Amino acid sequence: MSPATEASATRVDDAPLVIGGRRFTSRLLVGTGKYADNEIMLEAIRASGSGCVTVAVRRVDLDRSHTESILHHLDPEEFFLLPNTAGCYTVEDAIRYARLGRASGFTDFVKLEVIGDQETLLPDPEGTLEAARVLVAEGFKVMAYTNDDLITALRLEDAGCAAVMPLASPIGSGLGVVNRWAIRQIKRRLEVPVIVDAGLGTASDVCVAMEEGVDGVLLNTAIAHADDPVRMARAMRCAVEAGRDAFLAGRMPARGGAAPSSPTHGMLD
Amino acid sequence: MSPATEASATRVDDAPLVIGGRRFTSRLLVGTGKYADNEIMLEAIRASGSGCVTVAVRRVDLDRSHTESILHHLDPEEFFLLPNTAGCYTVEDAIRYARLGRASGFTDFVKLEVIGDQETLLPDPEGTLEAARVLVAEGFKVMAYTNDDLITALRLEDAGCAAVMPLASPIGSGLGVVNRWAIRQIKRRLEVPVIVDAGLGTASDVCVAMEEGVDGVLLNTAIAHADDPVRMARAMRCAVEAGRDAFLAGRMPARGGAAPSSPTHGMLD
Amino acid sequence: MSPATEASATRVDDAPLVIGGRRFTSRLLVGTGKYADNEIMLEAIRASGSGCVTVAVRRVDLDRSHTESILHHLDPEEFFLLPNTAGCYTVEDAIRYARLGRASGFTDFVKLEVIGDQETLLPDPEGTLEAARVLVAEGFKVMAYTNDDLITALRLEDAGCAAVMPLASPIGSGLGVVNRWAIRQIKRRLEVPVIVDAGLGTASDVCVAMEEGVDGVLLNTAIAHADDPVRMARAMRCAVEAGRDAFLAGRMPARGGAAPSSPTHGMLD
Amino acid sequence: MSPATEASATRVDDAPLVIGGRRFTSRLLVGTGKYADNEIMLEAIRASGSGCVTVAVRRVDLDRSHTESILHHLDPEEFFLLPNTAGCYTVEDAIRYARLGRASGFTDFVKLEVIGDQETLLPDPEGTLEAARVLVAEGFKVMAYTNDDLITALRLEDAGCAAVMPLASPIGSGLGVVNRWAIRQIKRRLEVPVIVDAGLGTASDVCVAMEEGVDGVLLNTAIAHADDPVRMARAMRCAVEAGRDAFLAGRMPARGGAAPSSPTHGMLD
Amino acid sequence: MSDAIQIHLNGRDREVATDLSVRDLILSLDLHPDLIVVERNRGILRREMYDDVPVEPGDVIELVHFVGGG
Amino acid sequence: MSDAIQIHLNGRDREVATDLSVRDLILSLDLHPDLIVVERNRGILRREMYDDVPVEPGDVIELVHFVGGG
Amino acid sequence: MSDAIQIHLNGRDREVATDLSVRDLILSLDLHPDLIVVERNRGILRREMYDDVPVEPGDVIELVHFVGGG
Amino acid sequence: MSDAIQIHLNGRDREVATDLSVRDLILSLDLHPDLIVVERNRGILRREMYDDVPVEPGDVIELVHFVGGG
Repeated sequence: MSPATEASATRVDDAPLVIGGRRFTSRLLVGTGKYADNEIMLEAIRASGSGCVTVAVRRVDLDRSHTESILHHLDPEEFFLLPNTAGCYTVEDAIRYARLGRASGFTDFVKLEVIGDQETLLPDPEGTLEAARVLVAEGFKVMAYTNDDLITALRLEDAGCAAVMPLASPIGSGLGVVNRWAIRQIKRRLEVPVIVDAGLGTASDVCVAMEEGVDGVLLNTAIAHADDPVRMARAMRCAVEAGRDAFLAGRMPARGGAAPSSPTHGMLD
Repeated sequence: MSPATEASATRVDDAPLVIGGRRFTSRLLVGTGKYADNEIMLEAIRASGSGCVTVAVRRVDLDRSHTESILHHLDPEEFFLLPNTAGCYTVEDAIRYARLGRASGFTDFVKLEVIGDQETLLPDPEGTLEAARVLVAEGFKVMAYTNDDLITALRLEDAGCAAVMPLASPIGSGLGVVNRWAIRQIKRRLEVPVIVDAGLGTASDVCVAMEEGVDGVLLNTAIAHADDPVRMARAMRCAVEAGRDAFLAGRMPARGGAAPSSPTHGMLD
Repeated sequence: MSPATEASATRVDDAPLVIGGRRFTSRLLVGTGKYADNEIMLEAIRASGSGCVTVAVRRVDLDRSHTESILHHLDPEEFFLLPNTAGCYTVEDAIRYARLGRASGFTDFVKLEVIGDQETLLPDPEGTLEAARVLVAEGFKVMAYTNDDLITALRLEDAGCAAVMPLASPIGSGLGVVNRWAIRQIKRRLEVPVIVDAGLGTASDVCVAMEEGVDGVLLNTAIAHADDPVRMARAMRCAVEAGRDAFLAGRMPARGGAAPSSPTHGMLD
Repeated sequence: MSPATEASATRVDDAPLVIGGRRFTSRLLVGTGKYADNEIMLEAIRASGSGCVTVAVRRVDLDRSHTESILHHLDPEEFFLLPNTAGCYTVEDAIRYARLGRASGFTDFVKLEVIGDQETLLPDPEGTLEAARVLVAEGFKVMAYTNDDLITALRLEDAGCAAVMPLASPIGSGLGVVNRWAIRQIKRRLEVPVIVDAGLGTASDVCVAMEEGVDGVLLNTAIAHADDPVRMARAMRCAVEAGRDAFLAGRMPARGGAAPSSPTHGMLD
Repeated sequence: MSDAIQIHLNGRDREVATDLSVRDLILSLDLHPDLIVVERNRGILRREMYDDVPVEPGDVIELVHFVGGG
Repeated sequence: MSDAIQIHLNGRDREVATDLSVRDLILSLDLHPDLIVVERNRGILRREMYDDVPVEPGDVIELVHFVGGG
Repeated sequence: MSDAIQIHLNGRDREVATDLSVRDLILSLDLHPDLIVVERNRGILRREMYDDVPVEPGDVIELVHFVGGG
Repeated sequence: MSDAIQIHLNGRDREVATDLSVRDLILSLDLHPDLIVVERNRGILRREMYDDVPVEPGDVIELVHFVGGG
């Protein structure tokens, strides 16, 4: 069975990942930003085995001879397009961008981001909650980007979000899971799917997140800014599998002391 | 391409793992101890994709109606058998067990262990060096289990060891890589293959070790004592792939600050 | 100069700690809960060198022959009493308890806590912000207990809080500073004093927090539940000094490589 | 009671530090290298409260108009001078320098260093053991600098060393205690005093080491290369006290969950 | 004619004498007026009012104070 | 009589011909109607309206689409 | 004349028949010669010697094999 | 006849006067005998010998002392 298939949530021995009634073919979601060129992007996304890619909503650049729509490079039949509200610093902007994304006619899912600070790009908990409540009422399936605070995550679930997406560390930082305890609590307490989003920098970071039992991860910079994005995408696909299987397999207990792997009996005189 | 194939050191885009002139089909080596039964052991080892398994040398138990030789369960045609000197606390014993292992007629490789302390099972640096020098002179291909001290690792290389196998943490502890800096230095300074042996507890531990660029890892308890050894074996196979690919792909730099994944231009008024 | 004096914010070579116009004699604030008895509490608080202690507002137990008021054990002339709103899960309750605390006639300071979850005792960011805005409008000097989210901390400063008190880890957990990066950002970005509150378990935890440059720390369980509370209190006093001085002194850079402490010249032939 | 006195091993409520029959007045030992000038060195050493300083043995520079002996700046009546064998890469050199140090007539103590690698300055376990055996036989009181390997530490104790000095991390790196587990095991298993030497970068590093119960620490670069060496020296004095007291006081247990510091009863209706 | 009234004090129904001021009530409970705070029918009662304010039937009164807390 | 009108398009003042439908405008810009979304005077315009809705003087129009993002 | 001799086998004194070759001994124990290694009086015995080498009184023999180990 | 001899001092060839004791040599270098240690031809020279031991042609002498170190 190929990794792509194994990674899929449809493998016989793992429940599928379902968000807002939609079945995802992989526990790995990937962004489409920051790639050197569209060919590498497409090759990397395919190597990642992901079936869901995030896209941003932006004004058409009328000075360009031809449009830059990513739809020229990504086939909506091949990938589920998840519009985000990246770049929005107010509740109003986030709602406006979410509506524009839905008007594209592809989906009523939105990756909600209400950024609270330009330097750290950390999410604004109050604003995210307010926007989530409005969008849920408008029938959106909201996947909410949030910090690693359990209380905010619980409130987002109460607000009707389809998934809660706590950060591992700041967007684009590559610092990995800075607070494992927080991610563990969020997964333990929420019923909706938990997707770790932002800050994962390499394969072991992804593995660590998945070993906490979260339902999936979303990556962008870690793949796009690797020296070899296609190979890193493949690494991430395997890391998601490895972390998921390790979680489901139930790891050995870590102990302070040692224990021999070979028999202590049967030694010679 | 199946993970087993991908994991193999023979994949077109990665150099094969070669130790003492022998080409290994996987960067994952596994032990054969501590399994609930031989069927699970065999299934787990196959799921791990490993082509090399360690075995211990012990006295035949004459009280048993039939012999307990592991060769009844593992086909030497399918797996490369690597005898160890586990349980030896003196140079003399280690040499004696190494010779007995070679006399089995399967190989002149030996995983050398000279244990220095019964409680922690930590290796004895002086004893390991002395035994390695003797065994190398006798034509053994010595894969030396050692602690994570760079100097001892360099001396073992000078002694002619075919591979140096620093621990991640004590045997059977599952504490993972306690000193990443040490493993990095050892890999950076040695020319012979470096295999991280002992202490790895779950998939992310394996990923972390491989991301330091080491040539492989050896596992036993992490698989044998998982709730589901076969699934954990599969996780470990993927973790080795993930960590290796992430190392070869060249990870993004980790930075204190954040960087947006979506364009900052093209926002609406 | 005695540690008590050195620890004081009035030492000639360090700016005093001033919160809401009030000058604090130490950067260490301590709680008064969970002590085996009041004698040990008093001895420990004195050993800590702290001049400010938190107290809770509770209903008088009319079944007891005599009142349990902590004022029978702590002289308001010797210690600044800081009432908290511990145990409050709603904005309304927190405001009610804050008003009762102020009505005691000792102070218009309040350590604001709006708890969001009974299991983790993590603060409710939305509720804390709402209560802070009300209490600031009523003239309280609000010292707000919050999580380690920078955005919430910035909003609390905007709301007019006199100090912001991010947690190191959950109340009473003793896990230490789980997210150093977050504490660093909060201190770097806020102008009002930052006091690390909750989760510090031993002296090195306090040292780590102070080395991030925060203005002080608040402890309770770490002292009250040590085997020897009085000695631990003394340890904490020194840890605050040590961490503060190390921060002000400017630590050496950490480097991957080594550098000799003794001259490399002048060696013999 | 002043910190200096508190730090001293003679405080009534802590056993004194005694190495090789010699009573040390502080658990903090400091080096004398790498200071900007001798005045700052002397002021910093006095601020550290240390009574023992290490010195290197070097050839007199005959081109200088006057001798550079550190004895022009440090009064042997005020400080116990501990000669080291820094810069020695062979057993022979280490023995030669140790003998020259003793011939100075001040002491038969020596801080033994046999370096195994010029880049990392890590100690050579085999060489250190061999030199230690020779010097102990010659009546030296050997304080042996070693790595953090328990087995080597046990062998050095067996060899008759007066103290064993495991590194926290490489000399001059400031990486702090990279392997807490190793330091804990060494302290737990040895009977002779354990002094953590090398790699400590700031106050919290010292605190962490002392909390593992070790008998003392030796610092040089962390003080000499701080922006303000005198203040950092004071920080280190307090950090030793803090860590020692925290160890003796017995810290609260760290727990995954939270526990309130204020009473849960007596809440209002 | 009765010489007692019913109030709700610190969470319990309680019968107290008529014609008590809040200060009388506090002292009758062997409490020190300066060490407690009185909330009466959800409003805080300033200390200087204790003499003047009578305890009336049906009053909901909370007597609170400071206890050890973190 | 003028045969051009002023609109504010994607953040810039722009002169376009009169009597243009939104679809005409889109096509005149060499854009594919199915790949973009039109916001007109702060309201989203459904695709089926492109033919019927005229571009009028002073219209504030935003033509947006999907670009790479995380 | 006795038809049995004493040897020390795998840590225990044992009485075996006289005139046994090492191979005879192995087979008498129901072991497969190719799956074990023989150490005789602290020296390793090569398999091709099993037939020729007799088991003699006082021999210290260790029969070892591979078992599961890490 | 020459009144100077060659020695190897602290790594360099050096010409010194004849008939010098080690103490003479030390003082001639403006060094304090109590602050240094003398190694002569790979052997340590005790201070009480400085007067009696002559500096001889070809002597390899190291004068060492304590410097700052960690």
